[in-house]
Amino acid sequence: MLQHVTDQSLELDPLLTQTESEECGALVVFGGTVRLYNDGRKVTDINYSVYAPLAEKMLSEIEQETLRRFDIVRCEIRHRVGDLEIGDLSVVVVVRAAHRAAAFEAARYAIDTVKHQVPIWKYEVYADGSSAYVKGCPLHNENETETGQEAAAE
Amino acid sequence: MLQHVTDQSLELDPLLTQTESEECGALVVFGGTVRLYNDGRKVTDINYSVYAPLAEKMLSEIEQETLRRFDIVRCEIRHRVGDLEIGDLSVVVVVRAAHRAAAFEAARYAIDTVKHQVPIWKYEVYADGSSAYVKGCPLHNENETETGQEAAAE
Amino acid sequence: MSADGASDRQIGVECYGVLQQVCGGRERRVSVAGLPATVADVLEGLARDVPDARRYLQHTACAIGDRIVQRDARLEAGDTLVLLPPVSGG
Amino acid sequence: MSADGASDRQIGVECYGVLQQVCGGRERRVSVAGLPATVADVLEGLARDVPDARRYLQHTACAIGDRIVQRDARLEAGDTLVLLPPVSGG
Repeated sequence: MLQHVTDQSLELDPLLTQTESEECGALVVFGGTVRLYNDGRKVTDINYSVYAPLAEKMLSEIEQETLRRFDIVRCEIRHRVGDLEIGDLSVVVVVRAAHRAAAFEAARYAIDTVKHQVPIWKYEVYADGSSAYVKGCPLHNENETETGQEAAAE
Repeated sequence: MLQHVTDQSLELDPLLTQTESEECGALVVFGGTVRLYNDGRKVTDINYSVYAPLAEKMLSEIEQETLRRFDIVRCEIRHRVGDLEIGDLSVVVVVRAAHRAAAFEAARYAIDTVKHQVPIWKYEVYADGSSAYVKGCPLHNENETETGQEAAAE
Repeated sequence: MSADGASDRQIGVECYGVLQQVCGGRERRVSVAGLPATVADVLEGLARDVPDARRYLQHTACAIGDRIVQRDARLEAGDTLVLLPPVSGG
Repeated sequence: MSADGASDRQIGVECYGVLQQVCGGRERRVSVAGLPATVADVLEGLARDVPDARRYLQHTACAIGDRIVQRDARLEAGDTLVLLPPVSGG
């Protein structure tokens, strides 16, 4: 059962309801949305593909790690895949905490980690007819020393 | 006409729709919610009062200042006043930007500034029958040197 | 405004937050020695009328309409001074 | 699995992202000299079959099921090696 990755529209309201907590004074939501322009090029179509078995596991682990690192009460992450349109939400992070500092830091950590560790790939088709997988972050391979480099096919 | 301060429930969806932008890849929402416990005391009733003429002006200025300071596209702030219940949203900040770093920083700046500069007062009634205006931040008085001290009536 | 001299030497005051509680209501009138009066004069008059309010006044900002004003700002008959103790919105 | 020796010395490979594009499809089979084979053996076999893929392999992580594996991990007949080039979710 896929819990964190979906090919349906991401809806905020169910996540807000699901995470309600009377201990919490702070809610921080991050949403990633599809932009019309990327690096100055007009985007006409966008697709996210996923290696689901590992993506599900990583998203669940990132939620747990975020809860462990910060003084927060809830952390939920959802990522959409498949064909998206301009303005659509591609990813949502919802954090609730007693206080706002931890909520902001945790949401920032969670989305940064999603972008670095979850096997999902963004493919864009441009108005000039070209297309490309967007430059990405190599998944960390614990035994290797090189990290942080990027590669892309044009 | 009150635009930023309302005695009605704060709803996120209209603000999200209203701020949609195809330039933006990042959405950050901060919501302040009423907690059941404050400083270890159980809260039964909560009321926010406002000096509306200045609060409206300050909230509008904070939006403008946030747009000026950060590389963001939209900033909307709403504050609820009157009687609230546990879990209710008291304040909402919605920021949209091309990229997430600026969106997070801007939302954090906006809510911090709201808490320091907007003439709104939170009054809590506790389960033990006591009540108090919550400790607050003195509004800056440009000609005075003392700032940052807090005062409260028990 | 009444025509007698006493009310001509009064300034309307609006109290918010803890000052509303301490003063027992949001609106009151404070007598001053003459008009125009400074903000400081009005605050001193309020502290005379409501001694418990004095300790809050140092950290209270004052406004006329939607403008924050300093202690030396002047009030005329008909002006209302708004008292804004430390704020706790959000 | 067929009974002939050639397919017994093949490992299934699943390619994602740019590697799916470069390899012309998500799934393929790569021949290795013998089984068990290491991840490095399979990557070398893929680079031989699809020379354009070679430059992406250094920054490609490998997984078996939901586990990231190192270059010296071993694959048996029936295992599928999943190739995960730099990711761009979010």
